[in-house]
Amino acid sequence: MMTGIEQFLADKGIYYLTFLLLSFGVYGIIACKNYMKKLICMNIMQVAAIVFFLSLGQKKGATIPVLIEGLTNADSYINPLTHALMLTAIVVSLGTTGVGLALLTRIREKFGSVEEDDIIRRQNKL
Amino acid sequence: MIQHYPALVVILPLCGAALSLALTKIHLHLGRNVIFLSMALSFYMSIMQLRNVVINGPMEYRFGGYAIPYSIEFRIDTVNGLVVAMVALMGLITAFYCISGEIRSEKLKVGGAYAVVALFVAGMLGNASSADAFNMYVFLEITALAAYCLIALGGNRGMVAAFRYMLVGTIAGTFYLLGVGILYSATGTLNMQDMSIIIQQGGKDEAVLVALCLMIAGLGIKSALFPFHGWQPSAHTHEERGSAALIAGVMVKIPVYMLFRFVYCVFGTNFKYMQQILIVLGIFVGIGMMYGSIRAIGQTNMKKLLAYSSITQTSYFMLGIVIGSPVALAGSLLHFIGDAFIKGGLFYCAGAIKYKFGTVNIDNFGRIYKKMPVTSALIVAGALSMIGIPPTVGFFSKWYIAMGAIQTGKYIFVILLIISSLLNAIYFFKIIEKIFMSKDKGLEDVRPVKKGELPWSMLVPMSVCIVVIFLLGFLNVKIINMVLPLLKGVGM
Amino acid sequence: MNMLAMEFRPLYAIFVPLIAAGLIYILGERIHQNIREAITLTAAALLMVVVYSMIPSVLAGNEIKLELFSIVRGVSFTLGTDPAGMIFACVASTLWLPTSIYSIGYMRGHHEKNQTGYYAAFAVCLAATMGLCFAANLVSFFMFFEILTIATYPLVTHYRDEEARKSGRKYLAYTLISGQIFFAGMVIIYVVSGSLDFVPGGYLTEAMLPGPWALLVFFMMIGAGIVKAGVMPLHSWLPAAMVAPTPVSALLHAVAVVKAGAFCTLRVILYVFGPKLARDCQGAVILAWMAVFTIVLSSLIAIRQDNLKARLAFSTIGQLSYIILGISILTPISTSGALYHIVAHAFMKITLFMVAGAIYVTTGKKNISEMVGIGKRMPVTMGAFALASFALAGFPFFAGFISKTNIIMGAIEAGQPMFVATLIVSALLAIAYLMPVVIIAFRNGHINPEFAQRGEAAPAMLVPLLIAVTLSIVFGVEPNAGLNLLEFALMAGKAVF
Amino acid sequence: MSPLIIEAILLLALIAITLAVIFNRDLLIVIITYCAFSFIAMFLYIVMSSPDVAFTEAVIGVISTIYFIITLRKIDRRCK
Amino acid sequence: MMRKVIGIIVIIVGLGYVFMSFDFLPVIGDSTAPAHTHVSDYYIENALRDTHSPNLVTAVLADYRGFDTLLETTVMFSAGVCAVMILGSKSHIRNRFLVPKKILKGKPEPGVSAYKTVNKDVMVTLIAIMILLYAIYVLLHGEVGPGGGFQAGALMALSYIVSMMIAPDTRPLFSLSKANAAALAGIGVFIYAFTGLLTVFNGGMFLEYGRLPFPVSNEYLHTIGIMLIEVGVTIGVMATIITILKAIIERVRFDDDRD
Repeated sequence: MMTGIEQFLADKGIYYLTFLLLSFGVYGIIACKNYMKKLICMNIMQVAAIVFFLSLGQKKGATIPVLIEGLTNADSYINPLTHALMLTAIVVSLGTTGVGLALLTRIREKFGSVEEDDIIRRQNKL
Repeated sequence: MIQHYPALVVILPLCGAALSLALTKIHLHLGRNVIFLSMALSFYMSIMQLRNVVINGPMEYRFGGYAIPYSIEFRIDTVNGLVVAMVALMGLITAFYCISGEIRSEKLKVGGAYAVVALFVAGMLGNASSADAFNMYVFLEITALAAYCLIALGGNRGMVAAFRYMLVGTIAGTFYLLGVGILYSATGTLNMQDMSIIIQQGGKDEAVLVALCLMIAGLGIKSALFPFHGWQPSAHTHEERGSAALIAGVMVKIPVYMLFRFVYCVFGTNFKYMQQILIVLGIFVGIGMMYGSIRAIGQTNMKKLLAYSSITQTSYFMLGIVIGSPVALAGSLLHFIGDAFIKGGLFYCAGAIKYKFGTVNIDNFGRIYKKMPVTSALIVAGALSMIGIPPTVGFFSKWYIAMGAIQTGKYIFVILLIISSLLNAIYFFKIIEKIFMSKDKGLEDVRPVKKGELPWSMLVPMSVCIVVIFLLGFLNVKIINMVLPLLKGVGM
Repeated sequence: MNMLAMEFRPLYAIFVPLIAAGLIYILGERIHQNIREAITLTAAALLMVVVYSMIPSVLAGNEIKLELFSIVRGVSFTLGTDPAGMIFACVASTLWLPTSIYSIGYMRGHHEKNQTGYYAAFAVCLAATMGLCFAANLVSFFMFFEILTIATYPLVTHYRDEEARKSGRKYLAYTLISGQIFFAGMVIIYVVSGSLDFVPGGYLTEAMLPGPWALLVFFMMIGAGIVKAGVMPLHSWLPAAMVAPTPVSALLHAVAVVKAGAFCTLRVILYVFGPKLARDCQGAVILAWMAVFTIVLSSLIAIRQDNLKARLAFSTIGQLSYIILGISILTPISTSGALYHIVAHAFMKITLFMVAGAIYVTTGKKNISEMVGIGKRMPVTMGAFALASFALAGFPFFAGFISKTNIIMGAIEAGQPMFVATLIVSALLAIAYLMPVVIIAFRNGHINPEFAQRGEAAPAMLVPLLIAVTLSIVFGVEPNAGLNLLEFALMAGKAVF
Repeated sequence: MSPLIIEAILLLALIAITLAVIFNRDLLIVIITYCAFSFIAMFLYIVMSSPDVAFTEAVIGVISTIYFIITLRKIDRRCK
Repeated sequence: MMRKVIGIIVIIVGLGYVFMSFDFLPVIGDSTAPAHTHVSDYYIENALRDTHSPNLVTAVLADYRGFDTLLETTVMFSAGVCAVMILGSKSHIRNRFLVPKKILKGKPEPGVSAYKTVNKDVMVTLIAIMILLYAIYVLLHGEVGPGGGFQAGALMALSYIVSMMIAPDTRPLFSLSKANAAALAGIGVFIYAFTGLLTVFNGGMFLEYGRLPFPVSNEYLHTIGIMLIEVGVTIGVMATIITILKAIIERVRFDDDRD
């Protein structure tokens, strides 16, 4: 009963959108001039990686990975391994954002601005 | 107790770092001494572990006691036994080196500095000994975070370099994570041993190809391979004086070791697209060797010069992977271990000169060999080894790489090897000329040192580096015999 | 015990100068000058004793083979004594003593700075040369070859001024580039043939290096030898190295570096490639013509040089190409002639350099044009100069004569009229660039006032001068005197073919 | 409306927010859109039926937004 | 502006082509894909027997791949230490580019409520306590329902943030200086590592909860083991978040008063 669109989405659509999100994140890191925006795009990129991992672990018609008395066979539960890995990835992204913001504060203090061209101009003066 | 060594080698520095901040509140140097103790113990254990692996075969350690594919596993064989021992030793002597850079004023800063170094070393130790794809990602992140902090501590220009490195490093980490994800979707496990068995069964070429490309991109960025080296020179020039040796000498090379582990142990060289990928990597490596040396010739800032020359050295290690014959792999591994001490040693010298005279510009190095004999001895030893003069380790690693290249008929790499070692000769003899011969600039000591050339905490790491450069030269046959049987099975 | 001691003799020969170098460098600043000089002299004497003690066993034909630890996987660090190695070792060790006495006189007379560095580097050079002589396979040979390059660098740049640095850079550029190419060739040979040990008569065959590969690897391997021996296209570092003080240029041109180049070519052609392969791949013929070209051209240039040391440098280039020519003719007699020429040239050239140094220290004159009538002031020195130049030109009863005749006989045997012609012509050219100096020295026309009264050079410089001249005469009259070097040369020649 | 289609819609919303972040001038709006981003991402995880990850994403999304706002106090809001 | 738009269109088209040609990724829904059949079905089937925690994610997270979570807490701890180290030192005024920041005149001093509503100081402590209560529930409930160390730690930190941000001048429930918070994070990590070391001293592999030295029957051992590491993780995460927060706030307020 999978309609044409769902079949396309399941096969390639979701992955395509995830990688699109990822590449926009990377594009944002490179294209944005403001360091704060770069940090936000970095977070978005990491969320895209997490979504990709989770979509790998999907099973059709399976419940959340908490054991229920009645159910024992493996097909009825979502793959728990990807969730465990992704908890790590989320916390890593928080850690990186924390360090990034600490750096940002010191850069703002030292160079007076967080725009890339101001920093490069003032950096050579130092 | 010995079968616990693989885990304890990584856990001890971790616990040392965790406790150091709390202990520093009790007494200024208690945290620091605990970290020294834990690093010394971990180095001792890595030596015992290496000895045990050489005697009775590879060791493996399953965390949590479950069967292989279901829990995380450390697999130590001669190759990464050597790498772990080297990282532990470099970590220990760098920690000693950081004593001179201590800021006595604030308790927090003292304990924190050593905690970051200990975490950095623990991350690299784990990276070298882990045999689980996702576990490597987390160790990569620990190393990266500690590296951002160490670069940022190197002064205000270090901040910008650290921030830029952080952005690029996170992109690299995400690429590696995607690669692991695709491998997981194709094979179902995260354990590399299990993964290679499933991949050898075949039928997964496309997924493995995409995963390999992503990993090469990710690990290439982390190890500043040629096309992705943008962040590296500025990072190495402005990083914190004490730990520059660790970052430039060791951290840049661990991702290349991981790439070796993936390309040769997980995918195996009979993988369909392997030859094309090795050709592409070969082009990167070739250009990288030339580019690094040429850019290094024109530099006047010693640290920037060493940063560019470490691009060449990383591509030497990649050269072994690209050539593919077991002898070349063994040679590039020997180069990896030797170069950590050479590059580390040279960064110690740059830091020492900056500590004593406050300058990093080569032009006013005039005739410092009278005041700093040990530093200039290490620079000469490093220079000889970079060029490849026999008693030092550089010659022997070049010998094995060249032999591997000729055996597989890839003569272009022998020519590249010769040209890049000559280019190295140019800028190293430029430094030697400045140190030994150019007129004395009469630099006066920025920081008064009681007696002798430098505080003992700097002299000890430097003399260890000199000894190891020559020691590895003499022991190279033992190391190669130790490593070769393992590579033979893997390589061809 | 005696057997064991005999066994490790080549190793002692290398360690004696090394230990001396270490002692000098570490204690140099602290101890008095004389004690430091004493260390060098005792080391020189000890080295002579060790090397001479090995002569009887080599004469008897049984060579000492000493296999130490394995230096590279599959190749071990082996030292061994064979006739060719013994010749070079004897020359180097015999000349170390007079040269160090001479350099004491020169350094003190000229009040040079950082003499400790000089003596230490000098001793390391000798250790490397000893290593070269006794190395029994290519890897250890290459190791000492590179150490020799690195050890001579501080000597060449002794004055630490801009010009010394420039010539040091040129010296390093030439030697390191050729060294690395030698390294590549060595690896190819090891991969192709599987062994790197020196075998008299060579062990490479046509099958191992098919077609053009043989010629390419041949020139890669002898490249290092040619550069150090100063064959024409690659010689320009040698005149530039004249900037160094005279005892250094004496060492460079007579005792160690240049001879090491010739020795390396000899080892590669005769002990690795073997005469048959060298002839088949036309390498030897090309090399011979390069040597001929060098002999003629360098003699012509030498004639025009006004600075005495420059003239002697170009004459060295010419004389060294004698040895290369002797080797590349590939006949037993010419090879032994070339080997003996190493001995002859060493003693003759060192005398000339010592004379040049003595003149410079006592009268401060560098150019030949200023030396009109110097014979009146320094008759003994200039007398020695005259004798040495006769020897160099190949007059009978001098060392040069014997080696030249052997090479000429070898050329005749090989049926190469052109080489015989060049050898004779070059003898005449030698006269052309040395005799004018002698004539100017003893002219009694208008002598400039300085040379009026007698004022010989300092005894510390004069005595080694005279020793060298007498030795060159002695080895001319009785080639097998004491060290029977000609005997070794003939033995080596027979062994190779 | 099968879960796949909902996922696709939410992903499209995320992409729209990323573009908004890239092209916006005022930093405060950027940070608020980022907070909406992590909120929608949490929804996406719920649709993908993974409660743990959704819970963590919600909490950590809030905390990183607070970090950004604190740092914003230091940085002026205009940006190129 | 135009350049950016062209860049984005190029990315969309490029990725489209790549995805049309490659089909290496498994179809999203099917449960026979290799990812599910090899390791994860083992986890689902005998998670209850091995680890006695119905919540499979916590089972995998804390027990099967417990080392990963230790490393992840170390990542948090190292982020906290790095933030403290970077922001620790007093910035020397001398060589700084002072860019005058416009102070909007007439705006009320931040923190004072512009209009008189319910007294927020009282409400804040109430909310904070409620969040703390919920955090402890999440921590202890980790094995059964969704929840666990990170969420609990983050919630505790949230309660601290709430009480500090909304009513900065009232004394928060527990006050942690930057240095103490970093030390506490270290202790959290050490608790985690120490449970592992306990199992090693007692003869098991690292983090093998069956070997914990407590005199309790086997399946409870696993639960205690998971509980211990969850506590360690919570302390670690909470302390790190507070460290980074305090480090940034100090610098923010420090600098603003100057301009």
